[in-house]
Amino acid sequence: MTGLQIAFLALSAVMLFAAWKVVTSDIIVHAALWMVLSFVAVAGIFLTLHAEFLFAVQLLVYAGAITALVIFAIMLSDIRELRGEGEPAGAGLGRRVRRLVSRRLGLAPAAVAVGFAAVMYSVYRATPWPGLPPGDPAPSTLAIGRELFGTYVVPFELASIVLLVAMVGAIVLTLREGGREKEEKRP
Amino acid sequence: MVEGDKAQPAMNDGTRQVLEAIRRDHPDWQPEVTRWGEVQLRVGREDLQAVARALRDDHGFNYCPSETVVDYVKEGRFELDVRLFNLDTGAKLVLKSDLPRDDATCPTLAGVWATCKWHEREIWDMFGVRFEGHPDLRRVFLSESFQGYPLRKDFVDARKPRPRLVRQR
Amino acid sequence: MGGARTRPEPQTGARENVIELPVLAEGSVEEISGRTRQRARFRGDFEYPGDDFEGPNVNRWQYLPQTPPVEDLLVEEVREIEGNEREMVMNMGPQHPSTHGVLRCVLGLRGEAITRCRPDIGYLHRCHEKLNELWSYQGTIALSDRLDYLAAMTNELAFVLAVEKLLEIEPTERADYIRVICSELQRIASHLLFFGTTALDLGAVTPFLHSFREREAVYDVFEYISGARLLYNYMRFGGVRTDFPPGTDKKIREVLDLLENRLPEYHDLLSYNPIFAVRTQGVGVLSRDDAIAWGAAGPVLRGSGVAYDLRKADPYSGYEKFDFKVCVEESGDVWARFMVRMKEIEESIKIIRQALDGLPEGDARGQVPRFIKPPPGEVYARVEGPRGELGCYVVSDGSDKPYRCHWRTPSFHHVSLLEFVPVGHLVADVVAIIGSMDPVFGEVDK
Amino acid sequence: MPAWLVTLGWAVLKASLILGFVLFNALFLVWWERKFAARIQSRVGPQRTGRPFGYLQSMADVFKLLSKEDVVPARVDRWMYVLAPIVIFVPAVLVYVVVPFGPNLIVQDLNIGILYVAAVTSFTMIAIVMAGWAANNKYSVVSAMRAAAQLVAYEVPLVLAVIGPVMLAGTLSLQGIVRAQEGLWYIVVQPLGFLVFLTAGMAELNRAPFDLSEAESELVAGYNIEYSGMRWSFFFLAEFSNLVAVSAIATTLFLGGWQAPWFLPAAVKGLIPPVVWFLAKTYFLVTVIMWIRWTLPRVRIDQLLDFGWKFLLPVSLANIALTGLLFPVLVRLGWI
Repeated sequence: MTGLQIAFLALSAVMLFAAWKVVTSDIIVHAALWMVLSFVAVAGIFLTLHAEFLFAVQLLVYAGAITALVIFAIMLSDIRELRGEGEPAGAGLGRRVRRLVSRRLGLAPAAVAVGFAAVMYSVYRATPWPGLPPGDPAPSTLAIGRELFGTYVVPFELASIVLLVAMVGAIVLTLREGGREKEEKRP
Repeated sequence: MVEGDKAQPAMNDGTRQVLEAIRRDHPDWQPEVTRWGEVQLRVGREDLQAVARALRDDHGFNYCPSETVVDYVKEGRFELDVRLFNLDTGAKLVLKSDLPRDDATCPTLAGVWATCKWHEREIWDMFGVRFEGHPDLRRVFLSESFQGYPLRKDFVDARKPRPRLVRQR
Repeated sequence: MGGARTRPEPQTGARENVIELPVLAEGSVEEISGRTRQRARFRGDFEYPGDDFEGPNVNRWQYLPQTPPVEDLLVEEVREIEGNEREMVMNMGPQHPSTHGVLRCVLGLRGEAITRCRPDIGYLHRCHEKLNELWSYQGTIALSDRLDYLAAMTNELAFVLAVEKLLEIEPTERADYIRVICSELQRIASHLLFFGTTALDLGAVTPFLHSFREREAVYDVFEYISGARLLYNYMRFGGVRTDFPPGTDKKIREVLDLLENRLPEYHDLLSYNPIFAVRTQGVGVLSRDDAIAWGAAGPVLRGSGVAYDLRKADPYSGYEKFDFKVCVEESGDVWARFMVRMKEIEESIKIIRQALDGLPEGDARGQVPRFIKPPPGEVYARVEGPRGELGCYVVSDGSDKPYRCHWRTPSFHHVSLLEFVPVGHLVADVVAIIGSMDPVFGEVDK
Repeated sequence: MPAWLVTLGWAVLKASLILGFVLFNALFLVWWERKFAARIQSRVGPQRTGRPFGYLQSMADVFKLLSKEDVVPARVDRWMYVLAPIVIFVPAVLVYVVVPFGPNLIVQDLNIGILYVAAVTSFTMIAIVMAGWAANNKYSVVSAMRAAAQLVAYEVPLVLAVIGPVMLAGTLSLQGIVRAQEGLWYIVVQPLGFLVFLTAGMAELNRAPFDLSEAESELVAGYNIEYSGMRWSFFFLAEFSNLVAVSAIATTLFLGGWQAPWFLPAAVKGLIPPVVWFLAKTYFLVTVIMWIRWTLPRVRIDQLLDFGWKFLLPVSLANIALTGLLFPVLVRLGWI
């Protein structure tokens, strides 16, 4: 077993454990932070695969930006939900078991997860994976740039436009009537 | 500013005009002029709000710098003392009202001059004069658990004196 | 429910001076007394004098039966408003760097926007008016220094003017000039402090230290004149305690020159800084009508466009002899209140120069009886302090102590403005608004 | 000796060098900031400990902090409370991995260098949110939310400002960018980018006038309000470390890194070693940032976000467009 394999296994273990904690944490802010750990572990796996660009982007976008958004969403939501009210009472193992068998908190997510895993597995089986030659891969940043702005420039631009439209739509939807009163008074 | 001649108290033009206007419009109010040239208007507490409103609306007393109470314990009364001022003409006026000590209530002036809201909270805190119709009559300085009204002349602090810092073996 | 709850006898018998807990009226006192007891036990060997202290807010939530219910805002953590919206309740103070002492503001927040603000005062209450009734007239002069400790001269002046009216004595002309000089120097010192603290509240530390440097120069003059830097005990009935020592004129002029050189620097550093402008303009607008109705005074009132200055409107100590402007700004925001004060510094410099030029010869001490026993009567004297109209209402019953002494302090009313001015602004603006009211808690809490 | 042991040995050596640099740096900068601020404010600053200039003051502070009781308040979220100072400190140190102090004085010249910097520094926000939330204090939560909003708003112009030099140099590697500036520093052709980078960098650093999350006059102390002693000093350490890091990256990207000024004759260039040039430029920028901090008042949170989203972001985008347009011209002129 090489060092890379050990690193891969360790990172996978960390990632799975963190993901497990994300769904089982009592406190939602803890869940968000476990999610960060899971993202970091994924970034580490990218690094073991010599995908430095993806590593940096994973950290920048997911561990940084997405987490900030998640934390904002948490802070803007209902404080009673943050405190875990409306969940099965009790403490410790009993509560955890009750939660796992409850319809809202346990069974339905489990069914979704199983379904998703099945789909992913079938996709994985159906895809003909290209065999990469071993050795030092080409500088990935350059390759990604070439592919993105060369081969796939039309889908890339389309995706950007779709995202832009979504952003504008979100702003329009959340814009309150007339904005804040105070701003109107400002000179 | 104290004039040597007591017969001619210092009084500015605005005050003089207001005095004339009051004597003309409200013959029943009977304003007095003190030796410092202050115009004092003594009214019963049941008329207080009406008089205050008339003073504000008809005579332009838009500014109330001070409202307080004096405890004349021997005479068994509180004296409400409201200082009024007209920012445009500079006229000054004192509104007085007697409140019996055994029934220390008074109609509030908070609806006439907003600043009286806090003046009256202070009076309630210190003298225990309850202002009827006050929107937010809480103690302003002291704790809500404090007992008694410390500026009353018969106030006795019932709390025990604090013990000294003593080292014990 | 109710009844006297006394402290159980200690087991060891070691503490004989254990105090009984104070007995409140009807209502649950168990919680608080339990906690007090725990604290006492925790402190071990010592019995501290504070153990029985029923100060403000130890148990704000327990009400005496005759008290109307206090608004829940003072105790709640989160409160529901209009349907699903909730607000967080945040305590700002009494220990907070920007509340200028011991103001407690209970803020209702939606995000960072203020939905309501309740000023809660009384943390510095020192029974000032009660002490006035117990002290002699002369002693009260020294006591009144402690009211607005940043403007001790004008406090003394208000009281001295009131008692002079009662005694029907006139100060000497030289004393009047000296009083004017001292009042205006005091105004400069106070406004310099305001400049510094406003800068500090808005996050600029440097202007704060610069203004304190100049304030020290003013205090040096006070020290030279009266022997004290903060609490002077300088005014006397009929005059002042001591005449100006030789060389005072030169010293004061030096300070004025210094200030005139430095004021443009202040404006460069802070007043016309774009960040300062956006932080203050349009923030905390107090309308003209509100300012009048809520009894605002001084720069706060003048910042709202009311040209009301007691030095012009009801002159005392010979202010009618001097040529100066009443500084007024129309916009009523933090910026306006700031600019009014900055301009007043310049006007004060003008007044002092005129007073120094025209300082008459003569005695600075008046001829007054040794024992002050004013005839019965009541009088209300007022002066224009740095913070606005400072009124002193003295009732005499013919004895050597005031029968009643009421102080109309401007900061008290400026704090009351905080009930509605910050609403709709952000937390950062509350700091700026409190700073622009320039409250001094010595005179708010009395 | 096996190869992996050599690698490990080098790694340990480099790590301890970075750590030493960060710690020494903080000591020096604390002293320097206090003296500098004091001079601005017409004071003298510390002078008793280590007469006559108070150069031992930071050491005294360190001993004071070390000897303080480690207080963990009763109702904090204990794990997060303990972890937050570490989480904020680690990225502050990791940034230095790619900072080129000299032609050969760099820990690891990653080919994604500048992207790595952006990725690592984005962890600061997580640490601040952790600290603010764990302290169980309303002020610190407000502060943490401010910090999160601020970092999201200023991360974007920061990264976009970086793109200008990257386009000109054609590489993400910091060492490559420095080498590309041999003929001309990029501040000459990228003044807009430099200003945007410095402004956004100051916002990332929580330095005045953008120190919203530790606004002591509003939020008392911000997210670190409940921390004391050594735990608190970790935040402090990270702040100063980040201050130098931002200045160093700005130096690298816009001021030619360790290169001597291009207009100097070669004989003069040889006199001063590159690392001195680098540190001199970096500390110059650090001092500029301090200077700004002690001069300006603080902006308000909505003004801060407005400034970030509505001004800096368009400007940085315009800068990219401008760079793209100017690129052929510059190439023809032979400037790059």
